[in-house]
Amino acid sequence: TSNDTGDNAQVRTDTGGDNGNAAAGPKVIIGFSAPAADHGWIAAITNNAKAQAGAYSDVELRPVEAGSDAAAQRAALSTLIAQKPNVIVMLPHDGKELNATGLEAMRAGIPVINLDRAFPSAAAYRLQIKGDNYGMGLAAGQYIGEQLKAKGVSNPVIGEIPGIDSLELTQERTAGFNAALATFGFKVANRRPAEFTADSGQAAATSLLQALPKLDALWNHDDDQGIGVLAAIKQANRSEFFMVGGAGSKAAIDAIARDDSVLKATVTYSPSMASSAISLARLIGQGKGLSDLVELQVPKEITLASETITKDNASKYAKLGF
Amino acid sequence: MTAILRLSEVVKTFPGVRALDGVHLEVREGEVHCLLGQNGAGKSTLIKVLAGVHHADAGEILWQGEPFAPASPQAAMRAGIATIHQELDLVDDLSVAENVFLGHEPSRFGFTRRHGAAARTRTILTELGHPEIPPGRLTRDLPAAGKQIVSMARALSHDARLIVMDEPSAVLAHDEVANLFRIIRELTANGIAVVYISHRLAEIREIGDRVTVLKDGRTTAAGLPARTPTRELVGRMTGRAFEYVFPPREAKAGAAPLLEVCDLSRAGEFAGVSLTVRPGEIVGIAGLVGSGRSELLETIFGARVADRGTVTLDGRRITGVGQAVAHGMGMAPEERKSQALLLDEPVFKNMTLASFTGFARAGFTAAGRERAAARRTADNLELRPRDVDRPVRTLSGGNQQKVVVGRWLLGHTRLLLLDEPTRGVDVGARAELYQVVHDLAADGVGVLLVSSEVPEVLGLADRVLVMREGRLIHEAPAGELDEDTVLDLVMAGSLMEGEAA
Amino acid sequence: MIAETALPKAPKYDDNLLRNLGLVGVLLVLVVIGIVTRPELYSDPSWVRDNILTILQQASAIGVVTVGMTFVIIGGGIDLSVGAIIALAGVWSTTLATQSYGAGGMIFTALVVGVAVGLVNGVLIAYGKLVPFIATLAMLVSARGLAAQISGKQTQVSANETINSLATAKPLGIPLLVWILALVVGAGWVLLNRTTFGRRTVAVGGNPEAARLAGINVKRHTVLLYVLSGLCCGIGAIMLTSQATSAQAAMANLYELDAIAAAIIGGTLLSGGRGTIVGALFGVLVFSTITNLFAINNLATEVQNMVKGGIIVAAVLLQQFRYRSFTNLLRRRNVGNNS
Amino acid sequence: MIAETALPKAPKYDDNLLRNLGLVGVLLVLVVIGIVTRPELYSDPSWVRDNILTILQQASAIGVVTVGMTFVIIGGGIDLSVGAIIALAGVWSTTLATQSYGAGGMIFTALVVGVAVGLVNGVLIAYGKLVPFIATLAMLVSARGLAAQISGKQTQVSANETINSLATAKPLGIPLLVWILALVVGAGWVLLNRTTFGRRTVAVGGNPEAARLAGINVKRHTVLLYVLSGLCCGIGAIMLTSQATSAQAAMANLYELDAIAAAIIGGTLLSGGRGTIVGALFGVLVFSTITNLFAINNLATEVQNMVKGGIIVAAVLLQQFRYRSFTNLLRRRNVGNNS
Ligand SMILES: Nc1ncnc2c1ncn2[C@@H]1O[C@H](COP(=O)(O)OP(=O)(O)OP(=O)(O)O)[C@@H](O)[C@H]1O
Ligand SMILES: Nc1ncnc2c1ncn2[C@@H]1O[C@H](COP(=O)(O)OP(=O)(O)OP(=O)(O)O)[C@@H](O)[C@H]1O
Ligand SMILES: [Mg+2]
Ligand SMILES: [Mg+2]
Repeated sequence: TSNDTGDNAQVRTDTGGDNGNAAAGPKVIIGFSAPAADHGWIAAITNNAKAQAGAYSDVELRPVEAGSDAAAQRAALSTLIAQKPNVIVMLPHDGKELNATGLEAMRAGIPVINLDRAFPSAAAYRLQIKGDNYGMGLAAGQYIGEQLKAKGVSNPVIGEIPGIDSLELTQERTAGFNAALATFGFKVANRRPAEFTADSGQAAATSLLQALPKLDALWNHDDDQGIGVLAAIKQANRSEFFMVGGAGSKAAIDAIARDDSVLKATVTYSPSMASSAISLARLIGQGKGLSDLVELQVPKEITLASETITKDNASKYAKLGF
Repeated sequence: MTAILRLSEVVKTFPGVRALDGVHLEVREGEVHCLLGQNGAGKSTLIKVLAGVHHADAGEILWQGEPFAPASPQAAMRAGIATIHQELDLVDDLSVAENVFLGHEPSRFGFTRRHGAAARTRTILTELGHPEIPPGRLTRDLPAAGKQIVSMARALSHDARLIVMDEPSAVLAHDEVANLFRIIRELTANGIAVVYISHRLAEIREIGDRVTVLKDGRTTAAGLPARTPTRELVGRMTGRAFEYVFPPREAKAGAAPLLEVCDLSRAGEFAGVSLTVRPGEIVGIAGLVGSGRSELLETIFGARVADRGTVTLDGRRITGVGQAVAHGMGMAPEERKSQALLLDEPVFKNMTLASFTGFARAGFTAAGRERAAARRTADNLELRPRDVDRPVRTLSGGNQQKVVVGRWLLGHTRLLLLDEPTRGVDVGARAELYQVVHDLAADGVGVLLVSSEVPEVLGLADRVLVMREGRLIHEAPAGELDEDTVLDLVMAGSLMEGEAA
Repeated sequence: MIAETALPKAPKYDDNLLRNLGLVGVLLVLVVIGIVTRPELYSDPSWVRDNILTILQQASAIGVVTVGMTFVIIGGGIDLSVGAIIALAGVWSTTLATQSYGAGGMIFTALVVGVAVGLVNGVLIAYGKLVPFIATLAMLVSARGLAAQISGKQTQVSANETINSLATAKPLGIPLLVWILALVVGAGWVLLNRTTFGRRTVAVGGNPEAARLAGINVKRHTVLLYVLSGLCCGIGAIMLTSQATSAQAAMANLYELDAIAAAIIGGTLLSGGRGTIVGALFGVLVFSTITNLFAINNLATEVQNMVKGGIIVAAVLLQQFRYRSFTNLLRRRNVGNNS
Repeated sequence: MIAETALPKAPKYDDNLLRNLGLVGVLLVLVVIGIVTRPELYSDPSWVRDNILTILQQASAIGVVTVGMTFVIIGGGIDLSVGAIIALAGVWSTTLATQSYGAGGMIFTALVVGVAVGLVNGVLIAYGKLVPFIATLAMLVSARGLAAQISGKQTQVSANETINSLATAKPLGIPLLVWILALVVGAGWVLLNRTTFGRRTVAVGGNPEAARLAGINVKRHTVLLYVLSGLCCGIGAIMLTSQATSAQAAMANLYELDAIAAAIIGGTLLSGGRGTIVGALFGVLVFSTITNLFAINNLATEVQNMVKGGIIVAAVLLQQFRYRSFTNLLRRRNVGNNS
């Protein structure tokens, strides 16, 4: 999230040590599809996948653009399946809407790696690697609850600015957030959804601040729209509360480290999962397993933990920010 | 003969206007009953009440002896009243046959029976003397006169006991009118009553049986015989006494030509037209409907691009409308609603449409001065009502025409092109318009006039050009021509030397 | 006598036909670009056949919606709520409760929801005298809200195999959805050109006053037009649901813009009174062929978008150009030279 | 020449005024709902003052865009590309290269981009004879694509303090952005009602043929209208960028719908020839007040949307009702009773 694009991709290539998986193997053609990026996180997903593939000499990445909705992605994937790549990595617009396409690819003998948005049918994918939306909400709620409790606030006013509200991932995040707050006996006083863009974040935050003349804590689901949220907070001249972000963008991590704004923490939902997906796709294509595991093949499901970045550990996460 | 329709004390009000204010009318079976009245007298409003378009606020209507208050146009049609409205009421993107049977299409289970409709349309058109109009053609392709025939065919397609015709002859040429009268006679011979509206008294004397005169929404004379002297009819309408009143004129042209048109041509419309107009001269163009006169005027005005030839005004080439207007040319186009007026805008803004820049200072309009100037012009033209803030839409047709002509009295117009300036304009207003044109000429303005009414061309113009099939075939001072000669030329080109056309 | 000169020559050519020819030309150009850029794909006849069917299948749901939209626009209106109606109908027909009634119940629900929403639109516009733009925009917002409410903002998976198999069935080797599109387009064509309903639609849109004077019940007809559009959306909802084997409140996003654009590109006048069903179909096909072209060339989305705008403009210009130059040619020929 | 007294009185009531009164009524109703539902907030005068300023500030960028849109619509066109122009202008003016020229350079860039895109729109429509809907839809797609390309799909943060402070500055206690809105609305009102440009706009939209035959250069004027709209978008881009302290390709999403809806609710005829700037402003304020009302009552999105559609319909009906009943009243009084 900033004006420097591309250079900050999250790539991992362990070539050293006794990791046999690093040695070049048979050539693997990986088809890749992610929704059109109009948002930093998705852009980082695509950048990471490309960078990770570039780090392997035995991987050829065939990215297909997925356009702006599920129908367009279905169409793009049909043409990709027809080209018979060894593995397909896809971040679906919506797991349920792309389920049929996953099945189609699997039936055609192409292992499918689902990034982030699960298919309902287990036969539709070989590997599921995703972030933990519910866990993200839990982490944010946990942090806010602990901070408020430490401050001794008994009846706190808590605001929430989710992203696009009709998305299931938003619902999961909100559910986790509410569940965590409930353990402290807290609840959300006002919730104004934005659209993952800075201008919509500004508008939503302005409304929310107007509705809550006094606020104790705020969770903004997405650091990209958070740019606008922070702007709105500054414009309203408010500072009596603290804010938690989401996803873990570079700008957010820097701001947390500087500790000069209301933003005190962010809960990760890292696009590094795309890099991992490409690595695992390569292994699946070559029939190898994860070398630290006893199993001969890559497991079927991997869920990344959502971590909480605060001033204390920000330096550690600085290079994972997107 | 029994009265088939009887109206008494009918009142209809629009916001701010009492369009009908106690109208009496009695129409008998098989008669041609003419409605006369100045522009805005309420004729169209009256027939719209009969046609179920408007509902009377008060009064009594008896139709075939029964009280009658049609709730919708459909109800009126079912009761046996068919109407040809003043504003052409056709759908351009439907074919002729579809327009004729719109709303009562021959159909089976909702599927149109196109061949049946086409055959019946052809029959009706043949009865109307127009077998050449193809039922399958899009209506938008027809000239105005053709559309009028289609409207008429539509009225005949109902089994009507009464047919109301609101200024059907306004867009018809001479021979067309004769044909229309033949049809009306056939209708009345079958016992069908006709209500006929026209501003041309000669027509009313020729076809009418009885006349009802409206003035300001009231009946001022009911059931007069059609042969009532002109003086009395006009008097009942307006207080004046004559139909065509051409002010006396002494020809005084002679200066260098103001407008010079040289060998102007547009493919498919007209060819090789050369003419001149001098300052203070009124030049009339006579010709049949479709002879290309409107296109010629529009091309001279720069609104159409000529294929060949030149137009010069005072020695300056004219190539576009903007330039034409800037150099003092003005045009009152043929179709005032679609070509000239902003119907929702007030009168004064319509009048200053071509000159508001002149009133403006540094790009800022001067509504006050515009309004004052428009008021003066409205007075000159005797606009009714004389309210320049009223939307043009609410004016009657004749008064709308005055607004269009008035537009060019405001600027510094030196050459005025008039296309059918008196279409749908009442006797009184017509005389006023003639006077205005004369005054303009007297001030040195050149006028080029197109009219389908030969007496008008002869009475108004100094010099007459006859146009036929896109070519000028004759030119003579108005004094040397009479109506019959012009009609012969127009129809057959009989005085032409070579008979080239 | 309306002299022969006053009647323009009987058209040997037809406006609509020419326009559609123009669009066919545009389609051909797009295909040629495809062949030139990806010859290896186009050299495989079975791929080409599949590709054509894919394009048609992708066009099917939006095509059905565009037929309804074309009627509404010809009738002088506009329907911004089509995407929202699809979402509402889709979501409503995939609730667990509805799914328990089986495929018949789901289809019935989708159609009834479509018709009901169309009815509300029509009544608001015809009798409430709301501007169509505002009434259907309000409906867009409300129907999507209701769909979100019903679905709890979840994607609702269709567990009904019959529904899901609609998208995979291929009677006679051609996808069922393409058959449905063909059926709806055919029915739309007949309805517009061969029935009193169609003629009245043109009249209501082209000259409402004339339609009223001719005794047509303009208000009732207007209502029917929006109901028809709603019905098409109901059909479209089933088609999309079967393709995605699921429905959600955000589905068919911005279908309204696509449908309107396709209708207009196909020669429908936005102000009403004129339009063709076949043209609208070509409009839809142009869009779906462009998408396909981008996919096989794997253009980046942002490049896609930049190019897409240009292609749309070029397509319309090409179509106009063909049309104008063709009629000019005819005109010259008819007129001969004047001296 | 006739004495002034002999002239009929000018109309006693005015369409536009009545409509605007209706909208003021709608606004009042919304405020009353706010007071009733959240009395504790409305009991604090300083909160009320802040709230009004917030509503105005949130309306400022879309308000400016709506002024341009109103001109375009009155002039017989439509501009679907306003949101995309904002995005392109915003992104272009926040590239690192542009930012290096400082606030002046950024503002200049945004305005030039807006004007240039408007110019392209206008030329395509006036001289290319494209339907405005299609031309500006194509521009929407292309401009967003170009914006994505330029920004590399990243959110571009504005590091320029001057730009960012536009959104925080409050000369005389009123936010600068609100001043800008007031200025643009005022200028728009003068332009429409007091200048030859405004007159031409009404003429060109009301009856283009009549305008042409009165010597108005319809094509050039059409181009100018889209340029004006583009200029407003450029201003809007700066306003939005300063508010969000950043710009990205997806910003100002669906502004076109909001702006068109606000203009129409404000009494602008979608078919052109009639409209008011003040009405359009009220339209924008209605939308922004609704959003505010939802926020202070913490309505869930889906309920919000369902209610919003209803409010829009109710607002327009209320406005019409007021209007009709008022004119009926006048009419009755003039006429007396009917039997
Ligand atoms: N819809 C309307 N709203 C307001 N005023 C109207 C309306 N229709 C007609 N009027 C007014 O009613 C009066 C009668 O108009 P009408 O059209 O009946 O006159 P007319 O006798 O047919 O005139 P013309 O000979 O010019 O056709 C006029 O003052 C006109 O301005
Ligand atoms: N837009 C058009 N498209 C096709 N043909 C047209 C068009 N306008 C006019 N024409 C044709 O051009 C010829 C001359 O037209 P027009 O009716 O204007 O002549 P006119 O002498 O002015 O007759 P009128 O007395 O009706 O004004 C006719 O054949 C007419 O049908
Ligand atoms: Mg009349
Ligand atoms: Mg003519």
